[in-house]
Amino acid sequence: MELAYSEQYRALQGEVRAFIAKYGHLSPKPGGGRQRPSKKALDWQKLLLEHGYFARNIPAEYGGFGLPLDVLELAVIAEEIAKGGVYPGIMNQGISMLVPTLLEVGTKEQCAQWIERTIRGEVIWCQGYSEPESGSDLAAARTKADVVDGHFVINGQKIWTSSAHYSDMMFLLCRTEPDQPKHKGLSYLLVPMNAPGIEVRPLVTMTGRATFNETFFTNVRVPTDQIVMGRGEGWHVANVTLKYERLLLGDANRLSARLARIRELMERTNLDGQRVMDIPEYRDRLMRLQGEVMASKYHGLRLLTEQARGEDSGLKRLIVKYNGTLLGYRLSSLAVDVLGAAGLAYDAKDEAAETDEATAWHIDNMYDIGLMIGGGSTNIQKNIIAERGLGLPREPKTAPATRS
Amino acid sequence: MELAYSEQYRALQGEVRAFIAKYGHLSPKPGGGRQRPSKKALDWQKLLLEHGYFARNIPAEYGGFGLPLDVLELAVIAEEIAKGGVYPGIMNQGISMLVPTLLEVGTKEQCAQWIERTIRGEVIWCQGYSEPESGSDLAAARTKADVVDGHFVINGQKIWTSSAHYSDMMFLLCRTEPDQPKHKGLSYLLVPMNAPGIEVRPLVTMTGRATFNETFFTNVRVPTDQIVMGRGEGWHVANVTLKYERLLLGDANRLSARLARIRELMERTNLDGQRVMDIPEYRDRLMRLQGEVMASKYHGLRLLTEQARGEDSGLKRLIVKYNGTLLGYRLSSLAVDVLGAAGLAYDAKDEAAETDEATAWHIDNMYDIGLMIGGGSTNIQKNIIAERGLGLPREPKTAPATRS
Amino acid sequence: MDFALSEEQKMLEASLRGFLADRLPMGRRRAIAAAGSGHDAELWTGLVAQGLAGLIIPERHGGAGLGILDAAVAAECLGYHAVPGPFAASVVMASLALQASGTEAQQAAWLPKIASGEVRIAVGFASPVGQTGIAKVALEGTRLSGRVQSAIDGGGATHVLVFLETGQPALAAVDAKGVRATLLASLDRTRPLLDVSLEGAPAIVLSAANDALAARTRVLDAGRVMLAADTLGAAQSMLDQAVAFAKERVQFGRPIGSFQAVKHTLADLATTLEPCRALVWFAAHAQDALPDEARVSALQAKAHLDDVGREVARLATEVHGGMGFTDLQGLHYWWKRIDTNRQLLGTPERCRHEAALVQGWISS
Amino acid sequence: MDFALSEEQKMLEASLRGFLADRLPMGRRRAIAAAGSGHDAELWTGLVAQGLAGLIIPERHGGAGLGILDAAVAAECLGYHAVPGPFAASVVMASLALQASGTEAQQAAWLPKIASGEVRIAVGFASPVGQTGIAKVALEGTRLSGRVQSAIDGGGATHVLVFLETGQPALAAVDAKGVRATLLASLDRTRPLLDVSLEGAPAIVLSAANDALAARTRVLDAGRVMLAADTLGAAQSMLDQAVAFAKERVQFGRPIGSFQAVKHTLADLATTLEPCRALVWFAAHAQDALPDEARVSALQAKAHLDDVGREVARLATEVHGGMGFTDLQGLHYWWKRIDTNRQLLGTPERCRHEAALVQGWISS
Repeated sequence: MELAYSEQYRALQGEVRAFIAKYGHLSPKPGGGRQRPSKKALDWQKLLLEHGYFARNIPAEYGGFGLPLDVLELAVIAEEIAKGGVYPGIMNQGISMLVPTLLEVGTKEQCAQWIERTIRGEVIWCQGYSEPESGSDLAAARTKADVVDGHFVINGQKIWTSSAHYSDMMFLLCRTEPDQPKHKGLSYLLVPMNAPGIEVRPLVTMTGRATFNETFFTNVRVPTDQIVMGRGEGWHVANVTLKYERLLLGDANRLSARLARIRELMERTNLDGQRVMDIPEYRDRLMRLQGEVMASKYHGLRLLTEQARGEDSGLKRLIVKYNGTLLGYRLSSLAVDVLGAAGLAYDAKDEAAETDEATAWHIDNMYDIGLMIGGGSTNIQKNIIAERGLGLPREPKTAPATRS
Repeated sequence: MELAYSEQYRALQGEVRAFIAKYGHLSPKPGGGRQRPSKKALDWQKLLLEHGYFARNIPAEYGGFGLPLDVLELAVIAEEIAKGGVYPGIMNQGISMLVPTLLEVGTKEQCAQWIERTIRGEVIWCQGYSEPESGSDLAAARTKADVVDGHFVINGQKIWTSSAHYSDMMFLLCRTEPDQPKHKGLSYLLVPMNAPGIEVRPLVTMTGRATFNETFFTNVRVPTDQIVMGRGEGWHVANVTLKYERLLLGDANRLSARLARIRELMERTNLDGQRVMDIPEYRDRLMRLQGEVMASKYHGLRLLTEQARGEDSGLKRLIVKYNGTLLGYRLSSLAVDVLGAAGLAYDAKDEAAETDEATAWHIDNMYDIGLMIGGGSTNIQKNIIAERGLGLPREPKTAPATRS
Repeated sequence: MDFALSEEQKMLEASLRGFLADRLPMGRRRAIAAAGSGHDAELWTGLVAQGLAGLIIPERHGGAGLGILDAAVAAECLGYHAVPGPFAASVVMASLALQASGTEAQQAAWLPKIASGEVRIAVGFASPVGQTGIAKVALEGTRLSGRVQSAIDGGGATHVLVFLETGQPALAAVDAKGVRATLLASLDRTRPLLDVSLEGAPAIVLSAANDALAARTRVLDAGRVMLAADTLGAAQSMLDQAVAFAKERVQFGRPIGSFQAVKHTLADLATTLEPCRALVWFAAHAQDALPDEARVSALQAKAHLDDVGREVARLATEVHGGMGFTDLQGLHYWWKRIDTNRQLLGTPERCRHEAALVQGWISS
Repeated sequence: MDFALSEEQKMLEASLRGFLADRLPMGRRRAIAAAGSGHDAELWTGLVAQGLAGLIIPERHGGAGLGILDAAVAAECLGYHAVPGPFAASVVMASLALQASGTEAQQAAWLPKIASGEVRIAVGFASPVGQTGIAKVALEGTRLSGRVQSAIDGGGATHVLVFLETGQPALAAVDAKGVRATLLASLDRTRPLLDVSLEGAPAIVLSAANDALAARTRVLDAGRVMLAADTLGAAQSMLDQAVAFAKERVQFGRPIGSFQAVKHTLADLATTLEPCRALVWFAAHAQDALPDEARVSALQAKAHLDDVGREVARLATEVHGGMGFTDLQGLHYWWKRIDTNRQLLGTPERCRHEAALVQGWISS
C-alpha cells in the first residue's frame, strides 16, 4: 500500500505542471456546453496532442502520441489538468467509443481516414444505436438499410443521438439482412450527417432542456464501403463500442467534489433558524454518503492499481457504473432537500441555467435518473454483474422464443 | 368514515365484557409456548365455543356457533378479548388451515369426523408440506405414497412441521401418481402421527431454539379413504389450505404494540449519557416506523370494512403480509440497535428466554427473517402481488421445461 | 365502524376524475404549464363549476360545506391528474383561516368570493414551518413589511395571506401598493410559487381566533394533509402509468412487465403506496373529527408520503426507461409535483421531529 | 501509487485462510460455540503458530512487527471463517495500548506474553465510546472499582484492560482478588463478552503516553477498524455462501440463481460490499501512515460496514430460504457476528456523529 507516486510519475507531474504554467493561458474554460469545439478549443487540443496529454496511447501514424498504455500516466495527467483548472481536451462519443472501435476492428484505411481528424476535434461523431422501440434491447433495431446499386439506402429512426445537430458523422447500427436472425442481421455503418434525407429534431427531456435529438432517415444513401467489418457483423462491432463505453471508470472525484459542495451548502443554508448542518437528521444523511463516497473513491484507486498491473478486475470493475450512478442520485437528492422550498425556483431554458445553484442541482438530480436509465439500464447492469461478475446462471430462454 | 362501532356491535362489546367479567378468572395466561393445550385451556376453549367467541361461523353440527360471517363481530370479539387480557382460544394450523379446507372441499363425513374435535383442541394437527428440496416450489414434493392393499404406504421426509412432536394428526401433501405431471401427481392425506414408521426430530433454528421439526416417514400405512378429494387432486386441496393461510390479516395491532415497546425502551436506555430517544438519528428511525405502522394500521381498518361489506379487496389484501413482515423486521432491528452492546447477552435455550428483554428482541428479529422466508418466500409474494394484484404478465415458461 | 369513503365522497371523486380525464389531456397540461402562469381561466372555471373552490366553505357562504376528508379526496384527484392551478393553499388553507380567525363580517365578505373562484389566495408563513427560505413579516398598524419567499399557490393569485409570528393571518391584495408579488419560474410549472415582498402594504388582519397560534397550526396541518393527498395521487398516477407501460412495452420479445426485476419493483411500490391512502384518509378525517389525533397524523402523513412519493417517482421513471426521461412521456410533471410537495410546509425530517415533540416523546 | 495488498499481506491472507479452511469446518465451529467459552486451546495454539497473536508486536518483543493493515487483513480472514476466539481487542487493541502507554519495562513484561498467546486481554472502556451499557470505573491508588458491562474478547481472557476516563489503560488479572469477570452467554457464541465487576482490584496503570486521551483514541479507532474488517469478512462469506447456494439450489426446475429476483439481490449486495474492502484497507493504512485521515476513515469504515453488513446478512439469509433460518446451515454464526460488531465500540449513528465532529463540520 503506497499512495504516493514513484519518481517516474512525479517527473511526469512536473512536466505537466510546467506545460500548464507555460501554456495554461491558452486553455478554454473547462466544462461548457454541448456544441462544436471553438477555435480556441481546437488550438488547445493541438497543444495537448503535441505533448502527449491527449491520445497518448494512439499510434503516431493516426495522430496520437504512440506511447504504450500506462494508466498511472493517464491518471497523473488527468489529476494535474484538473488541479491546474485547464481544459482536459475534447471529449465526445467519436473519441471515446468510435476511435477505439476502429483501432480494434476497423481497416487500416478506416483508421487512417478517421482517427486523426476525430481526435483533433475536426470530425464530430454521434451515436446511432437506440430506437424508440429498442432501448435496452439494442439488437432489436429496426432502422433498415437496403443495398441499391452500390449504396446502402437507409430508412428509419434513431433516438438519443445527443450531438446529432452539430455532428459531421454518425456511427449507425441498422438492419441490412432482414432474413437473418435478430443478432445476425445488423451492420455498422459510417454515415455523413449532411447526406440528403437526414432530419435531426431536438428531443426535450424532463429537465426541460433539449440536450438530445431524434434523427430520422428517409432514403439516405451511403456507399457500401462505409461499413465497419462486414454485413451482418454490426452486433459484434456495436459490442466492441459498448465495451469501451463500459470501460470508462466511474468518476469518484466527481462524487467527492459533489459531496464537498453539499457540505458547504449545508453550512450556509438555514432551516427553521438552524444551519442545516446542525440538524442531525440531515447531517446523518451527509455522513452516510461520505462513507459511501470514500468507499467508492478508494475502490477506484484499487482498480487503477490493478489496471496498471494489467490485472483483470472482473466483478470489481463491473459494479462501478451502477454504484456510481446510484450514489450520484442520492447525493443530488440530498442537495435538493437541503435547498428545500427556497430552491424550487427553476429555469432550465435560460442559458444561465447552470449558474443558478438550485436549478443546477435539480438538473443534476434529474440527469442522474437519466444516467441510471441510459447506457444499459440498471436492470441490464445488474444482470451483467450477476452473470459475469458472480457467475450466476443466465435466465433460461423462453419457450415461445423469438428466433435469435 | 366512522371509526366508532354501531349499536349492534356495541351490544356485542358489552356481552363480551360481561363474559370476561364473569369467567375471566378461568382463563389461562395468553401467549405461551408451543405445546398441547392444558386442561385449563381446554375448559376455557369450551366456554368460548359455548358463547360463540370461537368458531363463531362454523356450522353448529360441527361444533361451531353457526352464525353467518360478520367480520366486524369477529373484530369486536378479538379487541375485547385482547383488552381484557384473557386467552383468545387455541390457535394452530389445524384450526386456521385444515378446518376451513375441510369445510370447502371435504366430505360431510370428514367434516363430522374432524372439525369439532379440532376446534375443541382435542385433536392437534401439523402441516406436512415443505421438504428439504422443495421449499418455495411446494408442488415438487417427493415424499411418495404407494397404494398397497387398501393403504397408502408413505416414504419420505417433511420439514418445518412445527408442532409435529405433540400433534395427533398431519395433513400431508405427497406424491401418489408418479406418472402424472408434477402438479397432478399429488394427494392430500390425513395421517395419524402415532402410525408406526413416523419419526419426528427437532429442528434447531438460527435462534438456537427447536421450535420446528423434521418428520421422517418409513413405510407408514394409512387407509386409502384418509384422503381429501381424490387422488391427484392434492395440489388443488393444498392451494385451498394456503388460501386460508394467506387470508389471515397482517396484525397491525401487533406492530403498534411493538412500536410502543420500542418507544418506551428508547426512553429508558442510555447511550453516551443521553436517552436514546434524545439522539435524533435513532429517534428519526422510530418516527419513520411510526408513520409506517400508522399506515399499516389504518389500511387494516380499511380492509376490515371492505371485508364486512363483502367486497373483494384484491391488491389491497395481497400486500398485507409482505408489508407487515418487512415492517416487523425493521421494528425489531431498531430495538436490537437501541439495546446495543448491553443487549448482546443472549440465552435462548433457557425456558426463561422470553422473559429476558434483550433475548426476546433478538429472537423476534431472527424470527422476523424466518417469517419473510416462510409461508411463501418474499419473492413468491411479490410475484403474486404483481401478477394477481397489478395484472402484470407471468414469466414465460422456460424452453427446456420440466414437464408440468 | 366504517373506514371507507362515503357514497358522496366517491361521487365527488368520480366526478372530478371524469372532468379531468376529459378536460386535461397531456397536451392541455403541457400547454398550461408552458404558459407558466399556474392558472388557466377555462380550466379554473370548470373546476369551480365542479364545486372545487367552495368545497369546505359553509353553505351559507356559498360553499358545499364539506370537510377536510372531502378536500383530501379532491386533492388526491388533482395530484393524480397533475392539475395546474391552486387548491391546497388557495382554497383549503385560506378558507380555513378565514373560518378560524375571521370575524363573521370578514367571512361573509371573503368566503363567497373564494367559493365563486373570483378570489384566489396564495398562502405564506412568517415563522418557522419546516421549510427553507426567507420568511419574515412585521405588522405596524394594519401595514405589512417584509418578505415571504415561497408562498404557495401563486398561480392566478389575487391575494396573499401571510401568517404573522403571532399566528394571526393577514390578507393583502397582490396588486395593492407596497406589495410586490413575483411569480416564480418554479420546478413544478403547474403550481408556481409566489415571492412576496411587502413594504407597508395595507392588510386585513384576521384576529377573531381565541388562540391564534392554535388556529394557525390547524390551518398548517390541514395544508400538510392536502400536500400529502396530492402526493398520494401523483404517486398513484406514476405507478399506474408504469404498470401500464410495463404491460405494453416489449423488449427481448416479452412485455417488460414479465421480467421479475420490473415485476418486483412494481410490487414493492404498490406495497408501499397502497397503505398510504388509509393514512391520508385517517389524517384528513382526524382534522375534522379527532382532535387528539389530528396533529400527529397530519405530520406523519406529510412525512411518510414525501418519502414514499420520492421512491415511487424514481422507480416509476426508471421502469419507463429512456421514455421516462423525455418530455414526450410527460411523466416529469408528476415527478416535479411530488418533489415540490416534499419541500413545502415541513420537510419529512422536520415533520417527524415535530411529531415527536407533539407526542411529548422529547422536549423542545 | 499502489493501492493493493503487498505480496507479504497476500501470503498472510492465504496462509490464514488455508489454516482455517482446514482446521475450522462447520462442525468444529459449532462445537466450540456450543461449549461457550469463546476459546479453544487447540485452535488458539494453531493461530498463535500462524503468528496471529504477535502480529503487530515489535520483533524485539517476540512479535512479527507488522501494522494495522496487516491486522485488518487477518481480521477479515477471521470474520470470513467466523473464528471463535479473541483478536480485535485481545491482540490488536491491547498490544497497541501497551505500546502507546506502557513503559519500556511494561512492554517488555507483557508484549512477549501476548505474542506467545499466553496472555489474552479483554478490553473495556469506562467512558463513552458510542455503545450502551454500564461503563464506570474509578482508580484509587492502583486499585480499580466499578463495572464494565461489555468488555470485548472475553473468550479465554486471562486479563482485562480498562481505559479510565483519563484515557489511561489499567490492566488487571481476571483471577485477582476484587475482580469478578463473568463470561456472558452472548448472541455471538464465538466471541463472548465479559462482564467485569471491580472492587478494589489491583491494577497496573499504563501512564507513559504523553497524551493519554489521544493514545486511547488511537487504540479505539484501531479497534473500530478491526471490527469493520471482521464484518467485511463475515459479510463476504455470507454473500459467497448465498451465491454458491443460488447456483446449486433448484426450484421450479431451475437453479434459483437464474431468477432475476435472486440474481439482482446478489448483484446489489456485491455492488455494495465490494467497495467496502478498499475503505477498510484505506482506514487501516491510515492508522499506520496517514494521521490526518486516521480518525475519519476509522469512524466511517466502522459505520459503513455496520450498515452494509446488516443488509448483506439479511438478504443472504433470505436467498437461502428456509435453510438459512436453520441451525443446520450455520449461516447464523455470521449473522450474529455482524450484529455484534455493529453494537460495539460505536454504533454507526454514533460513529458518523463523531466523524462530523472530528472534521469540524459541527461543534460539540
